[in-house]
Order: sequence, then structure tokens, then C-alpha cells
Amino acid sequence: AAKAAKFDLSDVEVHRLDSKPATTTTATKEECFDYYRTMATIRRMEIVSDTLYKEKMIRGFCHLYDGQEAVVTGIEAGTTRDDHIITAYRDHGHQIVRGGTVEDVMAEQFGRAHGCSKGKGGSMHMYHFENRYYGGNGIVGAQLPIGAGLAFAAKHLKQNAVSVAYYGDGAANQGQYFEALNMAKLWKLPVIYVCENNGYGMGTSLERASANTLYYTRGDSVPGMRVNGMDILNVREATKFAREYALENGPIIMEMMTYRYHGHSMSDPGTSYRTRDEVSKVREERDPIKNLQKRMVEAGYATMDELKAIDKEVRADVDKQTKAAKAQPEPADKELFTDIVLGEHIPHRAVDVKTGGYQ
Amino acid sequence: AAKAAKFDLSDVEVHRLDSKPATTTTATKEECFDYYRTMATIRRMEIVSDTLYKEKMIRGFCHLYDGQEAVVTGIEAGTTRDDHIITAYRDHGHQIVRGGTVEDVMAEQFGRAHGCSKGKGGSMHMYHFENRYYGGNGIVGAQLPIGAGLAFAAKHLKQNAVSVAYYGDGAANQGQYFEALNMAKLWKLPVIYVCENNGYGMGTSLERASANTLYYTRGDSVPGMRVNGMDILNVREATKFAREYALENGPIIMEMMTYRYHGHSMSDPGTSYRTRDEVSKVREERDPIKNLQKRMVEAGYATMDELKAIDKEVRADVDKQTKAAKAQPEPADKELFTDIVLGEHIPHRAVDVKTGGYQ
Amino acid sequence: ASMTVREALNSAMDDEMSRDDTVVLMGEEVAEYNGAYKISKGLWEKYGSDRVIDTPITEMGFAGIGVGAAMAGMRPIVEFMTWNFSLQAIDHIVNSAGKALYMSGGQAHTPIVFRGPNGAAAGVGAQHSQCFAAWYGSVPGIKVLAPWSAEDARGLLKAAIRDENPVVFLENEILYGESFEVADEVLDKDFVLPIGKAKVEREGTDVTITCFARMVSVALDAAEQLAKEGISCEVINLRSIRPLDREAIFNSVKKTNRIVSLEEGWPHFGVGSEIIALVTEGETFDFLDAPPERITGADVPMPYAPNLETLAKPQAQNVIDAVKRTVYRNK
Amino acid sequence: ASMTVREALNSAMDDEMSRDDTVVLMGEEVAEYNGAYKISKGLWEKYGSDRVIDTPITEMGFAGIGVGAAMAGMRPIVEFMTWNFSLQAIDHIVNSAGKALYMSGGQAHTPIVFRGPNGAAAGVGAQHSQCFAAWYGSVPGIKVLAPWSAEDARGLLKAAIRDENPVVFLENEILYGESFEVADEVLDKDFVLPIGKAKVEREGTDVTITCFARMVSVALDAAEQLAKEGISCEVINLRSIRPLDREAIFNSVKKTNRIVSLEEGWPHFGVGSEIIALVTEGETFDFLDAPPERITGADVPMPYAPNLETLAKPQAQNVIDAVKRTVYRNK
Ligand SMILES: Cc1ncc(C[n+]2csc(CCOP(=O)(O)OP(=O)(O)O)c2C)c(N)n1
Ligand SMILES: Cc1ncc(C[n+]2csc(CCOP(=O)(O)OP(=O)(O)O)c2C)c(N)n1
Ligand SMILES: [Mg+2]
Ligand SMILES: [Mg+2]
Repeated sequence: AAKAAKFDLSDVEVHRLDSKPATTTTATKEECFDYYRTMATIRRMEIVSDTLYKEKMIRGFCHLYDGQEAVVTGIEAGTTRDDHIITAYRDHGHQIVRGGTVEDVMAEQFGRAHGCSKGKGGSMHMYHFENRYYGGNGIVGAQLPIGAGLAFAAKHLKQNAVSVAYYGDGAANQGQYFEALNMAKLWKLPVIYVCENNGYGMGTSLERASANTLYYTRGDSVPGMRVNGMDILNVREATKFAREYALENGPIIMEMMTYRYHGHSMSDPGTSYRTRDEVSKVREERDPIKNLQKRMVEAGYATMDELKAIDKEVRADVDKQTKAAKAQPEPADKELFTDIVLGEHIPHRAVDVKTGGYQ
Repeated sequence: AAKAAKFDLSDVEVHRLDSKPATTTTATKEECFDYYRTMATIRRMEIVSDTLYKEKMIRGFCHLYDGQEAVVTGIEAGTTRDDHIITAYRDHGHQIVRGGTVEDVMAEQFGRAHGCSKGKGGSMHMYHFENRYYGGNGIVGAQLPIGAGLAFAAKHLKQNAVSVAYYGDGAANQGQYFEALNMAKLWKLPVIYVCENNGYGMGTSLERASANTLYYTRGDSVPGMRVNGMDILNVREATKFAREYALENGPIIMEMMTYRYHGHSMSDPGTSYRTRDEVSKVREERDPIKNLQKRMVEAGYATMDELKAIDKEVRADVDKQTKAAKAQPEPADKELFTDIVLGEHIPHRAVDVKTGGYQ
Repeated sequence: ASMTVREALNSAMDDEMSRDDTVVLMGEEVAEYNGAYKISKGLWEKYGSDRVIDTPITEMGFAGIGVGAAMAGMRPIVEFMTWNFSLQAIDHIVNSAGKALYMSGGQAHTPIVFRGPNGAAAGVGAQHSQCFAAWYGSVPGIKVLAPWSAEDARGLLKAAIRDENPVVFLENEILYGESFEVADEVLDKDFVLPIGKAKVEREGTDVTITCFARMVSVALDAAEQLAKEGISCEVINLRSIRPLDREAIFNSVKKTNRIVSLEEGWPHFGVGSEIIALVTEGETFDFLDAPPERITGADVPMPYAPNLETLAKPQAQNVIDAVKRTVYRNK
Repeated sequence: ASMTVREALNSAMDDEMSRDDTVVLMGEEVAEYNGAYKISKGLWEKYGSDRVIDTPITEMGFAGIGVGAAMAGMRPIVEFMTWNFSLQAIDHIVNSAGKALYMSGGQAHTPIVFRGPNGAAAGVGAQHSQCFAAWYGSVPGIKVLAPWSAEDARGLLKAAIRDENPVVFLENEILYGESFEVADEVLDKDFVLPIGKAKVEREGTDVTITCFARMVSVALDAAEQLAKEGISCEVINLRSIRPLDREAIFNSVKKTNRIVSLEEGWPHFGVGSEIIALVTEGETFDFLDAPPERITGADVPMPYAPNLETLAKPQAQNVIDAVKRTVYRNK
């Protein structure tokens, strides 16, 4: 087996839990490179998306994930592909960690035929059903009961799997979340609720939206932990702990302290409700990619030059895949009327039924 | 001033509160007689409703309040008519304490023209707007944000008034309640949430519906207390405390430990999910009317004979008012089309527009 | 054999639960209490707490849980104690279930049935009497069924449970206790009705009456009375609101040249609006010998008082009046 | 003067807030952020946090709070960031606000406005593009308005805030930035439009086109092109979905003898269904020289891909085709 260096982890605050995730962990060089490449890819993909949005290649709502890369990457590392995941509209990173390609994501944003949702979903609605990723949901909070439902199925079908349901600090106030927590606890559903606390729900800082901003303590009888979401290894370890806990006892909350570098969506400059200083300070002091770089260099796994070389590779790869996505055709017109129901086709009415008929 | 006897109160459990309601209180003879008469009236009215439902004078859903009389009576005693109240469909008692008559309630249940909602609402939808009673709401949980809204208005209009929003143990799991609590806390709205914990939501005992059955602890950052809801003086004192608290600090929860003698509604015999023994034991040991009788006798305010005489008066009065309600006319047919919108009349379509037109 | 609608629904769920382990039933009071209206009677005893599940009174939450469970391999039946309470859960029906297949480009498989009593019962007032046929019927991505008879109830519910899509299943409380004669084949474990097909409950030549759910009884009653006066009504039980069986309606109108639409819900933007639009916008326009008519619930919140309630709901006499106007009109 | 729809809405709220202390605005990002679409720009600075209130993302909760506040003496304006999110709050709009006056026998006074962008914007996909005109329009007890121009927006919003009833106010995101010429009187502090009255935006003799919101632009565009071919269209901007101005529609149809209904929402049980039903069930049936037609959004969840999105929404050419079919048909 590969030699695995030991890493110290930051403290995890816990609520209604008797034990805690370990305070150290080990990770092999290969693992670290793998995490690094994933995070760098997501980062780069989001920056390219930003540019292409401004060039009007991407339309509508587009919520970027840069800053939060360690969360999905660490959680993916702490779970298995048997586990189910679901999130909201800030969903590009989730698609990548669940086996989607950059081309899939970009093509979807361009509205192309081979995007991960055939171009029908757009930025907010990416899915990878085969790998148990259930989107990409546009209605704040709706993914939380659905996430409990995934756990319901996992339990009923004896899959020895958990469901991971992501949500934002803004979504944390949604009533349906409390309904889902209550049922998940009553029925011991193996669900991990992951609050990606990036400090803001759109333009509203958390203390203006939540009477209690310790999100990991808000599950009533459901326990929780607060984790440094800017460090992939912290996230991974906490996730492993949560997964075990959930399989045995039912729901648990993981609040991930993180940050988004971009505005809420592409239409939000993200500068009216926070200072540029605040953003650059996080970039400077807490950046998840820098954090992993530091760990890798300290462990002797890599030099900064080697990591920069990877960045360059990733850049080239993202560009190449973006180009491939652009080259994809639009969906065929007849796709307008497919995928409405499964099974026997039901004709649906066109804008002008006299010329377009029921298709 | 009238001499007022001193009464010991049972302990109130508190959550996130630094102080507690007093452990003793005083009440004058007049007050006690007043409370007694109100509770006896509600009790009798509900028993008559039961009979008349079985005689098909009352139709549809009908939820009786007997067993829970001390709650509304005590809360009314601890608040003022400036305060706003709202509840769910188990609403007959609330109508009485807010100044409605037995005739109003019975006429409404018979669907008569001068019922408290002109016969248009029925058992579940009694209102007394003039005295700030906002119904009588049929959708479980809906009254809870509305209750916060009443407090919003009270605060904005500087009424020095609170809002009292009643709900059941079953309703306590509704997500919109948590949404309302969060906003009420953020905005310091003077609202008292009163959980009438009668042990069951329809046929489901509380531990099967709530992962945490200590309802007074479920407000997250909102404090709460658990009160003996079978003793009018306990309820009154806790309410006074809660009212002060709410005016100064914002929302507070009062969980009232109570019991319903009847089934959930008239269509529920109420015997499949609980034993007859359970019901008779409560009647024997915790009955709110018996409790007050005992206090009044011990204080030397009344003999049992005097109280029985009141019972008899109440009986006669309820019968008389029920008779008057029966004698009321049905609403005029044209009432079908009134009270749909306020202000300038808008014609509404009849079942058969060719004969009935737009009225 | 004779069977009540309640028995039909109960046996449909029983059949499908014993046929397929992934079918579960969840909702308020469906298990230990046997259902508020006893539709699930005996199922909890038979299938246990893992498959017949009492929920807290949290429609939004458990509808969402149902959707998630369906996506991950189950076939949940979610009971709303009445459809009125689906207003708390409607976002999951429309946005989480109805649109998911499309916006995932064909990935999100969501076989789920939402069911319960819809529309007006008796004396339950404004908040408990709404008909949701037209609302759900407008949403592409879900199917909407509205049974009338025991045959409908059994055949359509079994079909709905086997369907691969979200199905909204609109029952009627007043019909639960009604008995219907059913053919032997209806009792077969594999009896299913096709989704999207109407049924001609009574053939006729003078006028077409379209209706669904409890209004089929009212239409048949009216048709019976009209027959005595020599007027022959064709009564079409729509059964399916989405997809709507346009062919059945068109064929009947081409024959009778007259149509009356009957429904219990509110008039505007209703099922009758759509049916009239369909028969007048296309080739059937030229077949119409009289303006199409619609009889609907009155455009008012449901009143409690019995006299007003009667005025708010369509009666057989309303149908008779409409048919007569239609039939006696000169072209 | 020239005014955008955004300015019209903003100034309407500003006027009414300065006129009446009990008017408050609440919703997500309405205060410090000036509104997701900047409709409330400047209002928080002017009226402060007590009257312009940022809410958490809890539509069900704050819609209910609005209803309660209205009942106890306020006149709240509740903004939904888009109407799609009203699905979480719809129970309060329909059951708590819409039915309360009736079931309280005339007591529950609930002056509240629910407003925000409705229907499809551009490229926002299936969950953010639904039109709710027909759904809310079906509910007795609420009023439903759908402005097109700056005049509409200003005059109807001011009327809605002054109205004593729950009003559903359906804006359109794409129109927010559009400029319209408005007469001086529109700028008056007391300018209000009557609720329930349609406006003939273009007079014509050959065919009536009914439409609302952004589709008025599409209809006018089609009418302009058709005029070049000698076809004269009468374009009716409905403005109010409930009450619907039947008189205006009937009068126009009696004149033109032809009608095309245009809307962006889904076809079935839609606004067009109702309009066609209205004109064919009554005396206007005999005035119709051609089958009524409807152009609607396609019966699909809104796709994201631009080519599909275009196919899913009515274009001027669709209206032109429908008008021509209608006009060139021999009686
Ligand atoms: C029910 C609902 N209400 C409002 C919106 C509009 N909206 C989209 S994202 C968002 C902010 C969510 O913030 P948060 O949950 O913290 O997630 P983040 O964007 O920070 O990842 C809002 C208000 C929506 N999509 N759904
Ligand atoms: C949203 C909604 N779901 C379901 C119902 C049906 N229902 C009416 S009362 C009730 C039980 C409520 O129990 P609880 O809140 O404890 O109040 P109690 O009846 O004990 O006073 C149910 C399920 C409803 N009216 N509204
Ligand atoms: Mg956030
Ligand atoms: Mg209870």
C-alpha cells in the first residue's frame, strides 16, 4: 500500500453527539493529487462559465461554485457511489464529482444536445441519475424532503447507502426542511444534511435571515457538527463519521463553513452587500485550493511547480472540453416534445395546434 | 376591593427563560365564578353539539372542545380584548371567550343566517373580528404564520397588544410554524404560540408524529414553557407572564398539557387509538372543571351545591340559546353570492349561467 | 359482483402491494387508523409499518419524501387526507415530480401516485371543498385521473401504481360508500384500465354530456329523466383529465351535434372551459347545432349552510335545463 | 413622458406608501438589495426597515404573515421573487386570504397584494417559467391583474394596493425594462385604473385578438404586420384576469366575428380555454364566422435550450397564421 502522510484536522463543533470525527487523518499522494485535480477543474470550469456567460453563450440563471470546491470534493471522498446525492441550483461541482465531465456541464449550459440534461435543464438542472445524483433543483428547500426520500428508498431497498442532501444557509430556514428532519428522525432515515454555509442567501447575510445562525444546532432532536468546509480533508473525515452515524442512527447535519467568490448568480455583482476586502481576505487566508496545496507541499507530495503544472493541464483540458461542448449540435426540434412522460408516448399540444398539432 | 384568596400553582417547566411565572396567585370570588360559568358553558355547549350532530342538525366536520376548557378560559383571563387571537378548527370555545354567544355558535353549526359567520362557515370557521378573533382555520398549521402577522400589525400599529396563536400537538410539526417562529424572532413580534397538547393529532399519539415531544422546547431560539392546561389559574398566570415577555422580547411558546374527551371530530369514535380507561382517568383526575370546583370550595368561595346550581342554570341557558339558534332562518339564497369580495360588487357566475346568470 | 368504490381502491392497493415490494403507502392516518376514510383498511396489518406508514401532518415534507423515494427506486402511493391539503405540497407535485423528467433530459424516473378525496364532500365548507382537476390537468409531466365507479377506481388506481410517471388520482368522498356492479374481469389481479381513455356510460344520440367523478351520477340521473321525455343523452365519463380523451369527445359530438359539460369545480378556467374550447376550435365547430353549454360549481367559495351548498353544486335539474336548451334550439 | 414598467411599479408603491402608513412591502431582497429585479429601488432608504422588509426565503411563512397583518389593519404588499415560488405559499393565497371573507360571513377584511414576475423570462428553465394566470383566476375571492404597459403597471398596482381584497398581481420580467409613453394623468398621485376592465390597444374590424402581459407586444407586432396585408386586428389587452371583462370581449367579437386568444401559459384549462368557452356558450356563438382559435405556450415544461425555448413560446408568426386562417375562412 502507498505511504500515507498524517494530517492534523481542525476542531469540529458538535451538537447532541457523544463522539466526534478524528482529529487527524491520513491521505496518500495519489488521493491528494486526485482531490487537487478535481478542485482545480471545478474552479477553472466556473471561471470559464463566468466568461461565457458574459459572452451570452450561457443564459438565464447561473450560480457558480468557486470557493466551495472542498465541500463536494471532500464529501465525495467520504462517501461511495452507492450513496445518493441531491442539491440545489448551485450544482456544477456536484456534477463533476459524480462522474460528469466538463463537457457535459458546459454543453448543458450552452443548451446543447449532449449536455448532461440534453440541454433541456440548463445551469440549474444537472443530473447524473446513473451515479445517483438527483439534480440540480431550482426551488429553494425542495431538495431537502426529496433527500430524505432518497434515504427512505436506500433504507427500504437495504442498500447500505446514505443520502446526502445539500442546502444553503438561506434554505436552512425553509419549513419543509424541519418537516423532513422530523420524519427522518422518526423513521431513522440515513440522510446527511449538508448546510453549505457561504455566509449569504443571495444578498442577505445570514444573521438577517436566521434567528439562530448555528446551523448545525437547528435540527431539534437531530444532531449536528460544524466543519471547516474550506479544507478537503476536514470535510472528508467529517463525512466518513457522518456516514457511519447516519447508517446506524438516522439523520445528521453537517454545517460546512465555506464561502462563494462569485456573486449569488451571474446577475449579481456580489459587491453591494459585502466588501471586496472580505472576498479577498477569504481568497488569501481560507482558499480551499491553497489549503490543499499547502498540505501537499508540507507532506512532501508535491512542489508548487508541480501543482502549477497541473493547473495548466486542467486549464487546457477545460478549454478543450468547452470547445467540444460548443461544437455539439442544438437539440433537435422534436426534443421539445420528448421526456415529458416515460413509457407510452402521449401527444402534447404545440403553440399553434393547427400547424404544429399534438406531438 | 374584593378579598382575593391565594392559590398555589403547579410548577412550570421552562426552556431558554431566565425567569418563570409566579408559583402562587390570587383570584377573587367573582373571577372564579366567572371562569366557572364560562367553562361550564363551553362544556355544556359541546355536549349539546354532540347530540345535535348525531341528530344531523350539524353536518360535516365538527371538532369538540370539551376537556380543554381551561386553556381558552385561562388565556382570555390573562390577556385583554386588545390582544389578537387565532386558532384552528377546534374553535367553539374561542368564540365563547371572545364574546360570542352560545346562540352564535349553535346557529353557525346549524347553518343559520345569524350564526357567527352567517351560516357560511360552519363549525370550523367561527370568527369574531370585532373582538379580534380571526377564526376558525381549517388548514392545519396555516394559522401560525397568520398569527405572527397579527403580531406584526399589533407592533406596527403600536397597539401594545400581543397575538395568541393556538395550535395542536399535530400541527406542531408543520414547517410553516418554524418559518413563522424564525421571522417572529428576527423581528421581535409579540406573539404567544399556544400548543394545545391534547396527546393526539387525530388518531396519532404524539410520539408517533414528533421526534421531540417536548413542544415547548421546539422553537429553536424561541423560549417556551410547559403549563398545566387543566388548571385555569395556572394557565392564566403563565399567560400573563408570556404576555409581558412577548411585548418586550418577541415570540414565546406556551405548551398546554390538556386532553380532549371527544374523538378528534364527530366522525371519530376516539376509541381505537386510546382506551376508555385513559379517558375516564383524565376525567377523574385532571378534569379542568373539577379542578376549579375544588379550588373554589377550598377557598370558601362556593359549596358544591352552589356550583351545581350554576351548572343547572348553564344547562337551561344553553338549551334556550340552542332553541333560539334553531329558530333562526336559513341564509337567504342571495347570500350565496355575497361576501366574496369587499367593496364594489363583482358578479359571480351561477351553476347554470343561462338561468342563474352572474349574480 | 358488487363492490363499493372504497373496496375497489383498497383492493387495488392491496393487489399492487402484494405484487411489488417497492409499492408503499404513506400519509396521515393511513396505517394504524386504517385511513381517515378507511380506504387503507387492513393494509397496515397485512404489510406492516415499513410499507404502510403514518406520517405527521406535514404534507410538503412527505410529498417530497415520496418524490425522492420514487426517484431512488420505490413506487410510493402518497395519500392526502383530502386534496385540499395538497396545496401545502403542490410545489413537489408540479415542480419536483412533474417537471423532473423533462429538465433532467429523460433521467428522472418518478413513479409516484398522489391520491385522496377531491372536491366537495357534504357540509365541510370553503377550505375543504375545492376541485383540483383543472389545475393539475394543466401541467405537462403528470397524469390526472378521476374515477367514478368501482371499476374506474380499481382499474385506474392499479394502472396509476404501475405507471412510470407521477399520477394525480382524484377520488370523491361521497362516492366511497357507493356500490357498483362490476364484471368478473374487474376482479382479476391484473385488471387495469388504459390511462387517457374515456368511457361512454350511456349511449345516446341527441346530446353529449361530458362529466367526471361524482358528476357522472348526476348526469346519468338527468339522462334517465330526459329519456322519459324522449331526449337521448350520451354520457361520457372522462376518467382521465390528463391526457384528455379528445377523440371520444369529438366522436360523440359529431354524432349528437350538441354538448353539455358538467363539473363540480369552479367555472372559470375549468374542465368545461377546455372541453368547450376543444370542440369549438377544431373541426367539430361545424358539427355543432347549438352553443356548447357548461354546468359547473358556482363561482363562490363553498358555503356551509345546506340551502346555499345545494345552490353551489350542480343538480340533475341544471343538467336537464341545459340539455333542453341545447336540444330544442333551432339551428 | 416615457416610463419603464419598472419605474411604473416602483412609483406606484412609492406613492401608496407615502399616502398610507399601513402599506408595507415585504419579500426576499426587497429592502437592502433594492429587489432582485430592482422594482423596489430606493424604497428601503426612503421608508426604512419597518416598512420595507427583507424576509428569509420562506414564502409560506411570510405570505401567511402578510395575510395576518392585513386582517389586523395593515395593507401589505408581498413580493414573490417570482410567482413560481408562490407554489410554496399558495395555500395562504387561496385558503387563508381568498376564502376568509366568505367563510367568516363578511368579517375577514384582507387587503393584501401579492406581486412579482410571472411566466417565462429568458433561459430560466422548467421550474422558473410557469404562468399562474388561469390558476389564480379560477379562485373566487381574489382579484388577478396582469399589466402590460407602464400605464397598466402603475394604474393597476395603485388600484390593487387600495383595493380591500387580496389581489394577485402578475408582472413580467422581460417587460420590466421596456419603456412606454404615458399620458400626464398617469403620473398623477391619484391615478388608478379600474380593476376588471380590459383596454383596446388597437382598434380593428376583421378579428379580435385577446392577450395579456408580454403577449400584448406580440399581438401588436402581429397586428402591425397583418395591417400591411390589409387585415385589421382589434387587440384587447385583458389587464384583469379576474374579474374578466366579458363585455369588452363580447363587444369586439360582435364587431369582428372572429377571435384569436393568445397567451404564454400552458394550453389546457388556460385563459384561452375560458375565453373561447365564453364566446361560444352565449349569444356571441351566432356572431362567429370562424372557429375561435387559441395560440398558447406549448404543452411542455419550459426547456432551456434556446431553439427549444423559442418553439415553446408563442411568436408573432403564430398569431399571424391563426388570424389568417380565421379571416380567410368562408362562413
Ligand atoms: C422557494 C424559492 N424562493 C426563492 C428562490 C430564489 N432564490 C434562488 S437562490 C436564493 C438564495 C439561496 O441562498 P442559500 O440557500 O444560502 O444558497 P446559496 O445560493 O448561497 O448557495 C434565492 C432567494 C428560489 N429559487 N426558490
Ligand atoms: C394541512 C392539513 N392536513 C390535514 C388536515 C386534516 N386534519 C384536520 S385536524 C387533524 C389533526 C390535528 O391534530 P392537532 O394539531 O393535534 O389538533 P387537535 O385536533 O388535537 O386539536 C388533521 C390531520 C388538515 N385539516 N389540514
Ligand atoms: Mg448561502
Ligand atoms: Mg392534538
